[in-house]
Amino acid sequence: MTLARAAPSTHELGALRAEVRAFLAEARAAGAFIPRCDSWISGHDPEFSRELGRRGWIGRSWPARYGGRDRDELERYAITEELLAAGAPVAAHWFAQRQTGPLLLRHGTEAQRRRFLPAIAGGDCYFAILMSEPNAGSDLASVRTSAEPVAGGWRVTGRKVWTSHAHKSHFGVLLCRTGPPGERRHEGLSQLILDLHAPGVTIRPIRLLSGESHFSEVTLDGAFVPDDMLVGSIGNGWSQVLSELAFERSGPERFLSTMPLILEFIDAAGPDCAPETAETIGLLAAQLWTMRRMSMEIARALAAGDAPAARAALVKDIGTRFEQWSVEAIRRVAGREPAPESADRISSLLAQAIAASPTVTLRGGTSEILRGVVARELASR
Amino acid sequence: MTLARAAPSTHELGALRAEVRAFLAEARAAGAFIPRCDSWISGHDPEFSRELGRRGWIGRSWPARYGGRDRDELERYAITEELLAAGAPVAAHWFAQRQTGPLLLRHGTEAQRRRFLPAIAGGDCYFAILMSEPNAGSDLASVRTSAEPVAGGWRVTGRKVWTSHAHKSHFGVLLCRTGPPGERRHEGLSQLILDLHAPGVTIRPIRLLSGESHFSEVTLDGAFVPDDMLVGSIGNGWSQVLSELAFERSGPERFLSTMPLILEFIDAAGPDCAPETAETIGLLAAQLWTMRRMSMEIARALAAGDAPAARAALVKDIGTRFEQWSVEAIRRVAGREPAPESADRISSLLAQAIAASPTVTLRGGTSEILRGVVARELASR
Amino acid sequence: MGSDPIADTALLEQLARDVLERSCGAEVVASSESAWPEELWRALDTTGLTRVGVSEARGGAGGGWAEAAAILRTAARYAAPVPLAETSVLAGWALDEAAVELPGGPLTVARGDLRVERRRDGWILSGRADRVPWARESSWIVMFVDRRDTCLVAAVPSDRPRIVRSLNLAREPRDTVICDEIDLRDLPVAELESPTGLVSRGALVRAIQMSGALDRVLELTVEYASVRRQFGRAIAEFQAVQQELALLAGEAAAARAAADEAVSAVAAVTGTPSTRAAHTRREEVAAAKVRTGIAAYEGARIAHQLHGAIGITFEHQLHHFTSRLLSWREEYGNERRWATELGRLLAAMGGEGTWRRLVTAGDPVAP
Amino acid sequence: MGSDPIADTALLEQLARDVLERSCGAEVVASSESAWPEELWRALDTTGLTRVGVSEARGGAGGGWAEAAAILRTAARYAAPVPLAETSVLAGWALDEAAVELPGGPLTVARGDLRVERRRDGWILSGRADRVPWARESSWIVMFVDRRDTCLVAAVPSDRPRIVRSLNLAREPRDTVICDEIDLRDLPVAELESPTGLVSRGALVRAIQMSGALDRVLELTVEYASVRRQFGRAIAEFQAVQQELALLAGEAAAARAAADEAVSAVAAVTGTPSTRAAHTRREEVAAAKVRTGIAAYEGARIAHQLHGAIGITFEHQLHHFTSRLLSWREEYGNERRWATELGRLLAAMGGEGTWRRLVTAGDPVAP
Repeated sequence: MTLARAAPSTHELGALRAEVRAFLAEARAAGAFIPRCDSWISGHDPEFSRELGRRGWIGRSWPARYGGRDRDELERYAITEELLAAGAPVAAHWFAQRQTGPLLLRHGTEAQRRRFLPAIAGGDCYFAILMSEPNAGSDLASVRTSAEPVAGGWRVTGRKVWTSHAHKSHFGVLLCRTGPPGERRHEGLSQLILDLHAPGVTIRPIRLLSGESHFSEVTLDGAFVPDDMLVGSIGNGWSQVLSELAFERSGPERFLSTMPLILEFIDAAGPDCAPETAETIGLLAAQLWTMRRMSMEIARALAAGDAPAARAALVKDIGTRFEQWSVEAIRRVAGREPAPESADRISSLLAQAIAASPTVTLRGGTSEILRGVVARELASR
Repeated sequence: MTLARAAPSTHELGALRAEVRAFLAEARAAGAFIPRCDSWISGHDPEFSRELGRRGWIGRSWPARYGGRDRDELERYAITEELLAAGAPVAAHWFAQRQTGPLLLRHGTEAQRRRFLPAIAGGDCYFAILMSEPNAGSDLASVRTSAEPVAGGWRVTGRKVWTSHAHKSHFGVLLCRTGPPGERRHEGLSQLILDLHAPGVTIRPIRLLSGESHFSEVTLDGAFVPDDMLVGSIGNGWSQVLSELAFERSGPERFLSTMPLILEFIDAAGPDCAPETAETIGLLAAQLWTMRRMSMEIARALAAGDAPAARAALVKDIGTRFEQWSVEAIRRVAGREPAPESADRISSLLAQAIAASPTVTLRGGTSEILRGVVARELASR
Repeated sequence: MGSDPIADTALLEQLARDVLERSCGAEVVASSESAWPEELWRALDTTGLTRVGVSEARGGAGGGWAEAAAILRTAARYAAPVPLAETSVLAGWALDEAAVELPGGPLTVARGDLRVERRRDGWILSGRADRVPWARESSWIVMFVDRRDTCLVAAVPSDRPRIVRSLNLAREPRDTVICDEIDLRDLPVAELESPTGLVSRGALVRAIQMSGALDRVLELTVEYASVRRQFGRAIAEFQAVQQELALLAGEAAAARAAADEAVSAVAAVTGTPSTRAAHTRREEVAAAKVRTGIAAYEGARIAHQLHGAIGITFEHQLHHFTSRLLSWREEYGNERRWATELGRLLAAMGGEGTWRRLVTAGDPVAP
Repeated sequence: MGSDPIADTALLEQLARDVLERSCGAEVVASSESAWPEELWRALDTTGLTRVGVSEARGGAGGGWAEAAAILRTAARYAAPVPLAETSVLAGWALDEAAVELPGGPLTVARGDLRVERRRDGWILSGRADRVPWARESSWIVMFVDRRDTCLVAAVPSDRPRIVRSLNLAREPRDTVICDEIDLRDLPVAELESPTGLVSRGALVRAIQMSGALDRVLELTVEYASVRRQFGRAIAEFQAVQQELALLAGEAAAARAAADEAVSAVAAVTGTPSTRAAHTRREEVAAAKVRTGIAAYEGARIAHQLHGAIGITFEHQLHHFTSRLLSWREEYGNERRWATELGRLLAAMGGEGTWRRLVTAGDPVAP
């Protein structure tokens, strides 16, 4: 991830975006997907992911020897943005591309990279992130899931919750305890790659208020993990996770989740819209423009090998509050009731977005936790 | 304050309000005052206060033997509302009527009542509230100002800040330490009535960003307070202050401070105003209606002898946030720049209100402190 | 400070609470999308709670807005998935006004793109109404047909129109009712004075319900925060959580005050829920819908933030209340619609007039 | 991710910082209402900082928007009470465009109800302009007279019009300039292409200044919170305070990003601050003014809340920055005005067009 590559020209990027847009327009016309808010969590479609993989649009910035295309980070960012804005179903490969890929590139063994990265980039291999535990919430350091050393590997026991799509994924990156917590509670944690189909792994989807089930609870009852599935070094899990969180928190999905609604709203508004509608569009755009710049600055830092944890937390806090605000702002002037399953696009997108709204400031660290991260960084300046 | 009186009829109240309004219209026409926001803090005019006193509009609910008029609390509330909405200069007698009067009625000696209450009700005698200390902020229990017992009374030493109009008042109610703090830090506090013109009292007005100086710093350097100026009992100061805070926090001045601006704005809007302006007026009114009811419910409880501290804190938190919001809401649609000293009424009222806006959530306990009071009460239910 | 009809309704509220505690558990609410809660309805109906606010002469249980409000607020605290308000103070009121005896079973009201035409010896009803509450479960639907200055109401058995199912955010039925030349000759039809009475009443009803749901959301959240532990202590001990809890309490209290104010005002006009009451006190009703609507969103947002992920699982009951809050704020006019109307009414009065109107809120007025 | 002209301005920023650190202490700012800070002005002027963004051919110091932005932002961090932006990228730019050599001394710009009439051999200027920055202290005032599709600019010595003093919230001079048949015959007059160029440029200037002032407000507040103790510990250790500090940091960062984005966009059009640059990238300028305006209020509110009463005393410097923030957000169009304009531009592009425009923000475009 630290390779310096020539940045693509504006022209090249424009061409790539046009290519992605053309593909999306065609797929949408063919009924391959219906645009929806929050599609990076709620739109799980392996076939669609494989198609993206075939086109080289997953893990595009990774080295070619691991299935990537050796392209600049800005290209990956552009593709991601286009997919989110179109509300395309990208959840299947999302977490593997966003977190597991960079993790393995930074900390994985050569064997792990060769085994997993090409499959991820192909849109064929999906990872769940096994971090949160019941009754622990945002307190990641209180992990209790344990890994007991046994011949040739570990036996893992414990329970993980709020894992996205574990029931539809192949592997999980498991944060677990391989040693006693030290004074700062962060010691003794490690990351293991767990085969989700191994004996001793039970996955129960959690039904949400929306009726969907994209989260699962994963129970580990002595499941076996071979030695070579340790990621990074023993006891280094906490610092590995912290840099992973910077990837998790600063991406465009933290402010583009409601973009399908926003674009539909702008389309419906038209050039002669009421002053109020115009003002709302302007307020939406002004914030989007700003967050995009903030997010891209972090993407640049990440590509250079930094882990700007506080700035990433700040972007996620601002971005997710924006997402909540965007739904309210549109709802205020849209002049129609949100209605699930309605034929009116704005009514149904509004209903989706309102139902998802409470979750956006919870996933990936609650607002309170994020602000704590920011405040500590301010104090240490 | 616990006397049960027949509530005035709607008709009687209406007549009283009409009388107050007629007086205010006349005074305004005669140039006796220019309506301004926050007039209960910033409008100090002894002549005006004495005129109100002559009319029986100060301490109206107090017993007649102490200079009151024996009227229902609702009458006092109505007069207060009319004065605030008109932006009349009521600061001179404000704190004495709001806090000192009820304090003496609850805890004062008969001699104190006979001496001070008629003078307060006459609009002739003004009190400053000496609670906050430098570097203590909202932490009232950390009071360090001490009262040493001497022959016939106390010598008081210490420093008080943020006292409204101490430099223009006659007396102060001083919260000070007469004994060691106990385990809960609230013990050993007492309230004394201090003659602000006594030797050893130095008053320095504090210049504010607005250029005004309605707060002072009061330095006490062994000033003498005679025995008979103790209010209530020794060491009971904390609980006396707590019930005082309920009076301080729940009154209509916690949501009517910007009313002169709001009414001017509505007047300027007119019946054919833009939808946006109408919506703003509606949002302002909906909140005013609601807060009025909440505040009046507390006034009723106070009149019945209760001290609903948490509910009062809640009203102040909502009310002062409303005041801040009201300025922003009007500013957004008013279509003109706030300008101090402008001939345009809305521009100058906006400038006043914007300059005062940061202070409204500080005075009388910061929002954070108030929410702590509310949360503790919720937990104990 | 004046006697308040709201204070006299404690017994009625207690009755409602007893019935709901027995018949409206979390499982009844959770399964209501797939199964009509017949037992709950019957329990409410046999105690007369479904007909409070309708005169006894028409088969109602009597009582006015204060009594109806106490029941509706309580039902909202249980997220009771039945058309209680629709049957009593909406459809029941209209039939009462039209001097029609209340039919049995759940009732609802429909208004929208409906029209009548005179054909020889009677009216023929056509058109459609969207987002009709519980149309699919109602025995009769009271149709509101807007005319120039009045409103025609017609009670129609629910098997006459075509009903297309739809939902609100809380997955409560909000169906489309399609009338294809329904012959009104043998059905009760009457003309009401105000074409907009239903909207005011509906807005007041939803405001009352929101204030009830918010009380429950506050209770659930305070309880959760005192039980849930994180970083080694109850989250209610964290200052950041306390700040949010206080804000939530503020929203709940404001919603309650706003709804109470409107109910007092409307109840003061006349003892029974007449058209004129909600209409005469349109400002207070508007203020209530606006303020409770604001509280609905803020309250739901804070409650979910404090509950964390558990609050969005289907198993947890929080969402039953928050999704209703977010639906009800939209129904019978959202905050913007009512704030704009209220603002227009006040702007026409000028600054001084507005102030007079504000401070006479809740004062009794002649009907 | 592309080279950014902003990165190349560090040296210029350092120079400005050195000058301001020496000549713009808190006492200079505090006394500026009563005394023009001549020494500060001279220090800025002799280093050429007052003329960055104006071509060297006209007596300017050269440089484009990126360089001017670095200086303006830094000056805002010191609340420098002088018309730096007005002299350089507003008046200076207009004179540059009009091919007029810059006169000495502070300059300003005036636009409002101004009109010209042709009288025999030249123009006569009449009318008034409100809220002209520092008119009373300027040597020359550049008058902008709107015509149908163009804009007439005329440089007028400041002793010709009548000047009525007025202030903004920060008590910076915002005077009324009254022109009573000023004869323009011997004065520089020229015609500019765009009638609205000044407003865009002014908006961008205020956005840049707001982002600088917010950085300083954040610094002051973080420092205060770490020093100030209450209930026995530094208030920065309270969770409620930390939450607010993080929100403040977020607003400051967002303001910075918004202003940077617009500066990058405008700077990418051409190396010098031309009319067309701010005009071609009107969307980014609008977005910057909107977002910094929002941040200005939120930032000021939080900073005062955390500073408590001390922050509103005249002796404390916080208010110098917050009152400027609250003034600057109003000047050259508030958030509502710019959001509405931006929204109209985007609504005309439709959803897809808006998306394209958003993602090509900052991309270089031909002038």
